[in-house]
Order: sequence, then structure tokens, then C-alpha cells
Amino acid sequence: MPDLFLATAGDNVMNLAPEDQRLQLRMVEALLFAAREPLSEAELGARLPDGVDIVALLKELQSAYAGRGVTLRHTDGRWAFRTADDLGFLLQHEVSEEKRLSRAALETLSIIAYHQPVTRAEIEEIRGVSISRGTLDALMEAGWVRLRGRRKSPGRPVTYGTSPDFLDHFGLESIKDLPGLAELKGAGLLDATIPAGLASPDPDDRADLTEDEEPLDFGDLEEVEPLAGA
Amino acid sequence: MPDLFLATAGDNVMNLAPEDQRLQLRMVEALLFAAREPLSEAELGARLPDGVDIVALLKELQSAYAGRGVTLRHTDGRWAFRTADDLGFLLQHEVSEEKRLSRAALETLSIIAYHQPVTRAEIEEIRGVSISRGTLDALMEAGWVRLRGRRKSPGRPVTYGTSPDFLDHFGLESIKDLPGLAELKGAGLLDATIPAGLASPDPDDRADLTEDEEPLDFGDLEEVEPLAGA
Amino acid sequence: MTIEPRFPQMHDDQGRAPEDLLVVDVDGFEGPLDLLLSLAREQKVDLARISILSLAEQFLVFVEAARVKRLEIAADYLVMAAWLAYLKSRLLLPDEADDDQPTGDELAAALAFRLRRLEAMRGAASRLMNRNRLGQQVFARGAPEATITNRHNQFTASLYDLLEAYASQRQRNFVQFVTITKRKVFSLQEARALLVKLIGETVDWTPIDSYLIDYLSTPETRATAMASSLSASLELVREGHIELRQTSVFSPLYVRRKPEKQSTGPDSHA
Repeated sequence: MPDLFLATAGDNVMNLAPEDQRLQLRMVEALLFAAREPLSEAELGARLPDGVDIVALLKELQSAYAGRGVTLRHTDGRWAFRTADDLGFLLQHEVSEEKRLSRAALETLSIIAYHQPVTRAEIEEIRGVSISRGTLDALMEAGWVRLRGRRKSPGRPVTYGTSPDFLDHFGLESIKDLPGLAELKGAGLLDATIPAGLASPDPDDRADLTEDEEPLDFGDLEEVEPLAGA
Repeated sequence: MPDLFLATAGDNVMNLAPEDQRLQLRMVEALLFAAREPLSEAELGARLPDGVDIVALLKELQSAYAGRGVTLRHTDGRWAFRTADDLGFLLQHEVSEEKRLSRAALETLSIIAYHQPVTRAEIEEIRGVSISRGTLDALMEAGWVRLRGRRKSPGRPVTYGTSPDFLDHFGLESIKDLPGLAELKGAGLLDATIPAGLASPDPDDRADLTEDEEPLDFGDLEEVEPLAGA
Repeated sequence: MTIEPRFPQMHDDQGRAPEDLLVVDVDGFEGPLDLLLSLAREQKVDLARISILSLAEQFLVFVEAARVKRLEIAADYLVMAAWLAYLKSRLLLPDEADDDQPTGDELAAALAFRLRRLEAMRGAASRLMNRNRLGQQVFARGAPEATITNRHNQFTASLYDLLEAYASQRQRNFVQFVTITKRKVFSLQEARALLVKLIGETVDWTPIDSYLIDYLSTPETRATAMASSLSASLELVREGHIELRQTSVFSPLYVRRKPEKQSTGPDSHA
């Protein structure tokens, strides 16, 4: 008999009575299946009985689904069921029309992803041109880029970074999984300033601001639009 | 090792080489997962390689998911994943919203507080307007007003009073702590002359019924709702 | 290494001579750095081993050719051209001992770095877009089951709100009650006192309305005042204090103080 969907149980979960364990696994599975957006461990925890070891359950569920048509993906501390990578060909009829991003927008996106937190001026410095109207808007509208805060430097420029949706969209477990990150960093190509020699900074998409950032002011969201179009 | 998610293989599918069978199951699983609507066997068949025994695959998938957090439902010739019936409660999300009481509800509440036990008609007489649907409902939903009994008078109208929660919410030790008319005037809340002969009300929120009240009939709780909206 | 005037070969498929399209060509690049990167790619060597000197010369030839044809070139291309001309001179002349300035090689390395970094970001963008993307190759649940939100109303009200509501509606009722009882009615007694006071020493015939009009501030009280005044005046006539006269039906009613007997003298036979 082929054990097609056989689970490999985690260690912690094994300590539970099978009945409890089974119910808890079912609950996590139901919650994740029902949701469209990835759920954080905290969100799952809020809907599960107290004292449940969510991480252990998630790991068990993930291994139970490994190699299946649907897999449990972990992205930036959030979990979601997604169809398996190799079955995309089967699902082309489900493809939703996507607004094509311009080459400028794609370059800007990758600069933001690899150099975050990054200011508009820094993006322009790397690309050698000013950002045209709508480029940042389009990325924010797609939900991949967000305003992070302000750089603690003269003019207090707004800093940009990627969102959790960015990771989900590109199937990245964390920002450290950006393709070619290690090589780029090793080649010193993530340096903000031209003279190399210093260690390259890592891209940082954490919700917390870095030391040289400060929070956005109230009303920044409205303010930034016209700036972006300047 | 608990075989929590162990599949029980169907008969027809068993005749396939495990590799093909596994891929076909994964395909059906992914198709059903990504579909926006339940899929018929014909729709599934159109997207799968020729010669696939769809019914057998669906049955196998269904038994693989039996007893899980998500089950494969067959309804009206179509197939879809759905949350297991017993876990529907997980998808319910409790939210409490702060709501200010309407002016009418506040006035009605204050009359009930001061004049209890009081009938609907008496409240209307004091307010000079009829009570709209929902006013008493809201007060009962808030948990501040309760049905006490019925007045021993023609028509046996229901009497209303305040609940212990009422005292709790308004920080009153007892209903007798409600200031009388003279005190209200002293506090500047009343600036008209109190007509002579108008005695301050003497509210009574004791659980026992007063002499001119009798107990509610069995089933009054259901009956009262339409009355309240009349 | 080539220093001939060459134009990037991106637009040849249009079937037109590149020079005719120079402005368009420049527009086709995203700025001077993009143009430099495109020129560098034509060297067909690893960007790390690119000849910056030849790249600078190509760029300058490109811009010069455009200027000869009097074509408009965006300012940032001209700025880049000026900088590259400076870089070229630094690369060709031996470095001076003056250490404040970066050497020509350092400037060239900086430009090479910028080109490599831009190239790297382009590569990253395409690798990113070639990933299995959500909604393109990977899919979320097509029919997510909406979570049902049960809303509970949490009512709020303060004791002040409650007392204020009670007081204000009770007060409303008091005012209503008072208005009804205080409705202005001229009693006969009031009207008589008023008439006596008003007529005073007047001896001329005067319409009764003019005595009262100043006191009848509202239309509502007018009727009751008139009625009471008429009754009171009739009583005063009966008692011999005043006289009334009306010339015809519905015409104004005149009133005067009845003359004193002693002042009327001989013709007092009325």
C-alpha cells in the first residue's frame, strides 16, 4: 500500500496523546486551508487552545504535505498552503491578469529588495536616473513595496523596503533567500557607496526600523504621493 | 508513529505505477485547491492527461482527506475542498465593537432605572414618544435591562427593570444611589422648577417581584421580541 | 579597441539609419549610465575587465556626433560627457602628487563599480521575475473560506450621560406642563385694573384698541385681552366711571373717562 500522504511526526508533537495531537493538527490545517493570506504563528495561536505548540504542529503539517500537490510554505514567520512549484503548468487557466511592470519598476524593485532600507536618492544613484512618475506608486500598489520610515540624515528622506507580500509572491522564505544574495554581497555590489572595503550591509525588511531610521510622521502616507511623482 | 494523515488507497488507482499515481493525485489535489469554484469530473478531466481515471483519483483523494481538518466534498456532481464540519467554529471570529447608546436608548434606560418596575406604555408616557424597535433590544443586548415580570393590570404588560450589570457599569452601589430630582437640580442637570407635587421616583430593582407584578409566563422571552418592535 | 563613432544597435530593426534616430535612441536609454552599460556590453568582455578609457571615448564620440548634427541631448548626458572628458584626461595624464584628488584609476574603478552594480541589479530583477510567482505559477486557495466575523456590540455610556438624559427629558415635561397652565388669559379683574390705570385723566374719545395695543405683545393674547377689556369696560360704564361710543357695527369702540359732575356745569342732564 503506497503511503502517499504519510506524515513524519515531529518530536514535540509526539509527546501529546494521539487524539489531542490529531485534533490540533486538524485545526491548524483547517485554519490555513481556509485562509487566503498567510497566517502568522500568533494569528494561529489566537484561534487554538492555550498551550499548543504551534511551531511543532506546523512543522509536522509541513512534512505531511511535503511532495504533495499542495505544500505548506513558510514565509517570513507566516504560513500558507500553496500549490507545488512544479505544477504551475497545470494551473495556467488560474493565472490572474497581472499589470506588467516597466523595466524601470522591476529594477527599482530589485534595488529596494537588495538594498533595503533604501531612500529614493539612493535608488536613483544606483540606476543613474531619477525615478519617473508612478514607478514607486506601481510597486506600492502591487503591494510589494512599503514605506518604512525616515532616514536620520539631512532632509529626513523616506526609506523604502519590501513587504511580507513580496516574499509570498516570489516564494521566498525570508529576505535572506533573495536569489544571488551571497554572491552580490561577496562582490561588494550591495554597497551603498562606491568605495568598497567595508562589509556590505544585509538587506533588512524587518518591521522594526534600523538604527538610522525613524518612524514616519503622521500624514506621511498622503505626503509621499506627490513627492513620488515629482 | 501515528499515521495521522495516512491514505487508504482505492482499488483502481492501485493498478497504476506508484509514480504516475502519485503525480496524478498531486495534480488533482492542486487543481481542486486552486479552483475558484467546485470542479466537475469533466472539468478536471479536461486538465489532466488523457486516460486518467478521475473518479478513482477523486475517491482516493477523498479517503486520504477523510477525518482531516479539510475534507474533499462531493456536491451536485462537483468536487471541492471544504473545512471539516466540526471545525467550522474555528473560522468564526469574535469581534467586539464599542457602540455609543443612542439618545433614545439612554432616555429609555434612565426612565427604566428611575421608574422600575415600569411597563413599555409607562415609559412612553413619560418620554412623550413611542419607543422604536431596537431601543429596548439594544438595552437588553447591553445587558443593562431585563424583563422582570408582568403587571397585574389589564393586558398584563411586561415590566422592565435594570440588571446587576447596570449597577456595575454605572458604578452604582445600589439603585437607591441614583440622585433624586432635587439632587439633579442641585447638580445643575435640571434647571426648571420642579412642579409641586412631583415626587422623586423611588426605583426598585430587587429581584423579587413587587406586589403588583406577577411572574413571566413560560416562553415570554421569545414572545417579547416582536412586542418590543410593535 | 574601437573608438569609432558607433551607436548602440538597439534600433536597427526599425530599418532606419541610427543617426536619424539619435534623439530617439537617447530616449531609449534610461540615462547615461544605461547607455554606458550598453556600450560596455559591446566590448563583449567581463564588466570587471572593461576598459573605462575606451568606454569614455565611445560615449564622448556619441555625444559629439549628436552635437555636430545639432540634436538636442538631455542635460544629464552632457553632464556625464563632461565628467568622462575629465576622467579621460586624468587617465591619460600622469597622476600629480596632489593627494586630495582621487586618481584617474580610482575614478575609473568607481565608474566600473557603478556599471557592475547596475548590471547586478538588472540580473537580480530578472532572476526574481523568473521565480515561481504567486498567482503565476504557484497558487493560493482559489476559494478561500471567509472567516465569519461575529460582532458583539459593546455599549458604552457614562453615569453622567444617563443622568443628563433623565434630567433633560423630565425637564422637557415640566416645561410643557408649565406652558399649558401659564397660558395668558386676561381675567376681568386684570382688565379692569388695566383700564382704570390707562384711561387715567383722558377725557377725549379714544379707540379702546389704542389703550391696549402696547400691552398685547402676542397675537394669541389679543383675543382674550379684547374680550376681557370689553367686559370690564361695560362694567365700568355701568358703574358710571367711563363712557363708550360706537358709531356703527364693527367700527372702533371709543372710550373716555366720564366727565366729573362738578366740571360739566349746567348741561349735565345726560
